[in-house]
Amino acid sequence: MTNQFLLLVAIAIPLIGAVVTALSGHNRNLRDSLMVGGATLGFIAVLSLLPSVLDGSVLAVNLVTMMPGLSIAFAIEPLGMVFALVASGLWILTSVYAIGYMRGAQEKHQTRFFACFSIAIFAALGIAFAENMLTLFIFYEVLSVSTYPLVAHKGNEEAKRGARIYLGLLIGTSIGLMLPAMLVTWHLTGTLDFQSGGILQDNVSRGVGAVLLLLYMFGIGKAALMPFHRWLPSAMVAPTPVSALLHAVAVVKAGVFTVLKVSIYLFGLDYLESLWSSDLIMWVAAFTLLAASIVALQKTNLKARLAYSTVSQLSYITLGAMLASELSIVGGGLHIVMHAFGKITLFFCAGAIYVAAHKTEIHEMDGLARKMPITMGAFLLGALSVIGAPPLGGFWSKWNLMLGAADAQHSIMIAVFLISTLLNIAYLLPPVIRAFLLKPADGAQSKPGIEEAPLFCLVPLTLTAIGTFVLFFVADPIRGFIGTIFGSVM
Amino acid sequence: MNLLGLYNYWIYIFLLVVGLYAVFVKGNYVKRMIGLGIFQSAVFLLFISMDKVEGGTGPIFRGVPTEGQLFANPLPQVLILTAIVVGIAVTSLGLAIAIRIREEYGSVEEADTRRMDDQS
Amino acid sequence: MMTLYDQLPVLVVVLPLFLAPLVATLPSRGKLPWLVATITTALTFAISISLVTQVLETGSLTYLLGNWPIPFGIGLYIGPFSAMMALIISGASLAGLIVSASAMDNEVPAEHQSLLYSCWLLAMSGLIGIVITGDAFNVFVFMEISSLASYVMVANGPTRQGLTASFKYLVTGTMGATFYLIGVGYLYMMTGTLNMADMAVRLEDVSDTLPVIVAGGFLILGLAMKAALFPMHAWMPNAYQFAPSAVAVFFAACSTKVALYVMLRFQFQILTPNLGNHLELLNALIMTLSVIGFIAGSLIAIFSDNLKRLLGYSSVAQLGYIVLAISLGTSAGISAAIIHTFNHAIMKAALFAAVAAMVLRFGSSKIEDLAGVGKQMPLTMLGFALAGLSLIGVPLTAGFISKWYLIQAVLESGTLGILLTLLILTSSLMAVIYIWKVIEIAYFQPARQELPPGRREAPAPVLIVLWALVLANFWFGIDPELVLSLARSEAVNLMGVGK
Amino acid sequence: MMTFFGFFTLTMVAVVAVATVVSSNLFVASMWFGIFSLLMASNFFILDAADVALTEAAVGAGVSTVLFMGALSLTADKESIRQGRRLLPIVVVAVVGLVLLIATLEQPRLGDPLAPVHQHVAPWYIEKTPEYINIPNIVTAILASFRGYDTMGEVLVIFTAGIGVLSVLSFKPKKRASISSEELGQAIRGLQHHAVLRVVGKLLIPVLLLFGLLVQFHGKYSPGGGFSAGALFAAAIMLYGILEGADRSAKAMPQKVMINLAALGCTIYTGVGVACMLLGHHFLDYNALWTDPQIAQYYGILMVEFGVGLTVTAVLIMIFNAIANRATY
Repeated sequence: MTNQFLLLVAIAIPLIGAVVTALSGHNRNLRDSLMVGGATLGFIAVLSLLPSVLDGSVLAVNLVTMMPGLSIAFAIEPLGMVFALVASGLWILTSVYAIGYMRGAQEKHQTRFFACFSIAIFAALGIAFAENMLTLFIFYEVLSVSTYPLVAHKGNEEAKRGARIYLGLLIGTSIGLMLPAMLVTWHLTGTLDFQSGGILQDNVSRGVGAVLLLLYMFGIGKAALMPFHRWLPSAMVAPTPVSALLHAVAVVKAGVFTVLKVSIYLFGLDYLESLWSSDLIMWVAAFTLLAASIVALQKTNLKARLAYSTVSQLSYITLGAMLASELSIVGGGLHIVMHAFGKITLFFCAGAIYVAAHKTEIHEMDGLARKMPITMGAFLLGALSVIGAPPLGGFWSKWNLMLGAADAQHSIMIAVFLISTLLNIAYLLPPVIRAFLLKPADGAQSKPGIEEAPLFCLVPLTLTAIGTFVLFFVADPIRGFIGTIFGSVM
Repeated sequence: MNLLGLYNYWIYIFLLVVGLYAVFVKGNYVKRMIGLGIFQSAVFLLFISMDKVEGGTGPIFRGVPTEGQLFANPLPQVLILTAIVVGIAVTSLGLAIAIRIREEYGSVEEADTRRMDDQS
Repeated sequence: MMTLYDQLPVLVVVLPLFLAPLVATLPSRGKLPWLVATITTALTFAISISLVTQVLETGSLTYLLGNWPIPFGIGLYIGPFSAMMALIISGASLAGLIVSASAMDNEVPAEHQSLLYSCWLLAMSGLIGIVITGDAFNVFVFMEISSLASYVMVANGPTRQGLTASFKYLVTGTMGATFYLIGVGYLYMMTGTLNMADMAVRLEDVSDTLPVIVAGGFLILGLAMKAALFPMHAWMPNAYQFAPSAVAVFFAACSTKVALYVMLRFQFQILTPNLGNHLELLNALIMTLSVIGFIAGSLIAIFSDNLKRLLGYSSVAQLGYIVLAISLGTSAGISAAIIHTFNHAIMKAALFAAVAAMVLRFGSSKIEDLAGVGKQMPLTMLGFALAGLSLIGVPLTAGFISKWYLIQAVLESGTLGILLTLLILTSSLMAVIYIWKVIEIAYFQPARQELPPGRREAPAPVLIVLWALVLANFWFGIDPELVLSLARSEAVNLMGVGK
Repeated sequence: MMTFFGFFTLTMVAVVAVATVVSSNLFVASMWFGIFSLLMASNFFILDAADVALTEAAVGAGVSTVLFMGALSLTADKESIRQGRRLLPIVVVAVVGLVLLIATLEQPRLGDPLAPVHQHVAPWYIEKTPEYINIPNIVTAILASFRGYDTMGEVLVIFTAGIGVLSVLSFKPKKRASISSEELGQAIRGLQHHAVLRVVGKLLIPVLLLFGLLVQFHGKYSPGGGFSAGALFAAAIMLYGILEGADRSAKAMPQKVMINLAALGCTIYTGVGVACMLLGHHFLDYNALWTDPQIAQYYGILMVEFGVGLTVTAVLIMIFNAIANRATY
């Protein structure tokens, strides 16, 4: 079968998976095994596309053309490939984990949950392979809507309120800011295709371009640039696998991925650099980055703290994009991968803690490592990776971002990165320290012995933790692969 | 004569204004229909005033038409014949509805019916 | 010797007009009146399809009634937009009739149905008559046929509010028609003709005189009343809410748009060339009204607790878009207006068909009564949701094409364009909110009342109509060529410049 | 002299209109409204519009007054004093009036032979009618032939109104319309207890009918035609109903029959048009009906006018019966 067809199949598999899940809802074992099978199949499909990209051949499919310059089309380029691999790969682990979690916590509406889950992945792949802004936009919205039921899963008022904020902010920013930007873009250039070197610089004045940049960057609510970050914490009402999906795999990564795509393929680095607003956004990102970290420090609820940590980590990538140097872009691309693994590990652990020990607050975790050594160990790895300590994957992305900052003569941003690293340490390590070094506060009910989360949960988080470690060594090829965007293999 | 030649139009405007006023202000459904009637009659006057020709007769041939014989313009008359029938049609339908409203609500005052609708 | 093919332009209105009185005389019991009405409408629909193809192939059609030369006799004129409107009207009527097959019996007593269906045919032929005629006064006559028939149908609604709604409709409608007549009167006074094309020519001698300006004002005002343009909209949500559900399907799709069609004809064919610098004034006025219209409409829709009412106000908003496009006075504006006229017809018809089904099952269109409908009537609610997406303007739906062209047309007018674009998107966001409000209640809330297992999903005919319309929404969202070409050629007709 | 009389009646019209609107007793108001229509009619006559005058007199002064009376006997004869907001309407209305007033200044004066209306289309009618149709009454010629399509629409409007009133009023009322007993008896018994009135009235009926017939079939030579004739017939029947009691008139001509007659009238009109089509001509092109165009036009007009008369009569009677008999439920 041709690669074009394969590409469509790869995107379609999760959708089919959703339908199958919905149909096989009556028998949950069948359903769950089918889902994991589908996830694996999807990953294989995406993986099988890799070779054709590696040998540099362009792979594009045009589904429908509504108007000249407006079409639903897919194409593979390195960045998208990386994102797709991360998404579909982690999908497997997340679904395995989700099964364990949902059963462990006896959640209701599991079928709806898993179906929407698959749709979300479908949307993520659509974003990854989108050949033009319109296609990306469509899947972006699909992603927003399909994750609403996941966030609102608990169904109580709090969940609903959180979900409304979530959806409201995402849809609002995308329709209120991103869509107008697209309309103007099309009005001025007659196309929305992603072209290397960008489409704007020739026929859009710098003034208009600067405004467009603002519209795009704040319009991509999923990148959680302040002041549009509120949706992320309020989405914390969701079950943990969802948080894992939202904060590590699908949603937020889709956001920053879009940021990168827009910066590279709509604006083009040179044009981007020449806009006054790119500096502005850079500072906003820097601010978000630090402010979010400081907020995270005050949060005592583990998931909330992780949420704000995510907000800050996303700004790394936005900042990298705005630095508009090849190195920083590559660093951003890498950070998508590294942060994905690190953060998903952390959330898996948080979930495991909740399922096994029903603990959500950090101060409750004293001595927890005695009960759940594996989980806490994985947590440590994940934390270190997010902090960016070698020998873990997180190191490389930060390293490249700093190089990029130097390369773009924004040395002050290096300082920003360093400060935030310190802050990362300050808010990510305490839980681990408490868990390992302090002794349980409530000696009474703590009987000795291991009380880990069910295997379904334990295995994925172990794997991702190991992943963070492995990535440290395989970072270079990925880096090179992303580098091919700019023709030069660094 | 010059301005007096506009007297018909002024009266038509006056009738129009009176009719509209009744339709807007009156709360009684039947009274509104009357206002509507006046309003429409005003328009009849507008059209018919157009058809008059100084020294002309009604648009009916009596005997053989002589040269230069002046006739009133027949077209507006045709239009207004039509419009009159529209008028009676609307009036009768409106009255019928008003009667039913009285039966269902026990009143033909808009204030009352609106209050009852808001309650339900 | 004329063939049937040559007679089609007049048959499209004469056929239903000829059969309507017969329907009134049929025995009320049984489905006979419905059957005759439906078959007639189906034929009319077929004729309008062939008219569309004719227009696309050979350009505009004309037909002399009584074979008298225009402007002395009455001539029919069928341009691209007219043909499309005829298609919309007959199609909407057909959809409504199919829905009414199962939805009418529990809303209108059997002994009235023959009269009702007779009125239905009269309304349809009246509306078609308006869009295919080339004579200004003839428009008034057919306007009255359709309006009277509509008042009757609304008055026959299931609740007593139908009567008050109908009366309100009657007063506003009559005032609108009379204002229109006054406008025509002044144009006639200054030109001595009633044929629109002829008027356009002869107005050049007297262009920009006071009576002509007044005429323009009154025409627009009267038609705005008929079209429920804000703030003359009050009658419309009531009429839609309290009319029989099936009738609402028919009206929502086409009735007010016909007035907009006439407005567009006059605006561009007659007024634009002959108002001189007063045109900007007029356009500015219309534009302001339309903008207030779609913002206010969407806003009220968000807060209305009844689904039919919500959709009614959303129609106020959507018509605002069309009027905005008209007020731009550019050929891009014309295209946008025409495109949205068509697309809004199919989306609203779909939505009201879904609502008709829900009312049929739940006996209420209050939104909170419809909680959990998503589980009990999955197909219906899914159709509603998809049509709702089209209403919002999500890509791949017809609504997206409309919005896209509208905004592109708006953007042509510089800085003002940016502002308008933002306003349009704001109101789209409001649309997201009010559609979402319904979806959330329908899917994520426990059912208020459990339907008996046998009567859960909507009856087959309704579902067929609903889904046909929903698919149409996607079809014309993915391949809008037909609509676009009609719109373009109409724009060429009216402005002389293609886009 | 004539113009002076015109001014006088016009002024009267204005005064009466005000009286109609201000009088809060609705019976009085509808009486005023009848007078208003009558004055209007005489105005039309002065303005050389005999056909319109006739129709306005029969429809406006006659039929609609009766209908208003009937409606009032079923609703309420007084309007409540409390009324809606006045300020906004007054402003709107004033603006409308002002605009129109200014516009008059650039309008052609009354009777100005050079006004555009008298230039373009009208002369053609006056010139061509003898040639094409050859009937003296140009109005009828235009009404029934040149613009016959409008008139067809007109017939259907009145038909719609008829079935509309029927469908609205043939609902069994939930509760008895609350009107006083003697009003009720009035509606049923009519004026049977007024012997004199009955005799005089009875004498009027045949006169009306005859006049109606004249207007119907002589309408091509003198003012008249289907509309006014139908109105006259209907007026006669209404008179009968008022004198003898609505129930009798309803018995005499049951609604079902009336519907069929009304429908028949429409069908005759449209049927003529369709016939022309079947004969391979344009819709409503009467020349199809006969070899000699003038004769063809003559008969075509005769037929459609008959259709008009039939429908108008039937519908008006239908409406009258529907409203009058409402009380007897």
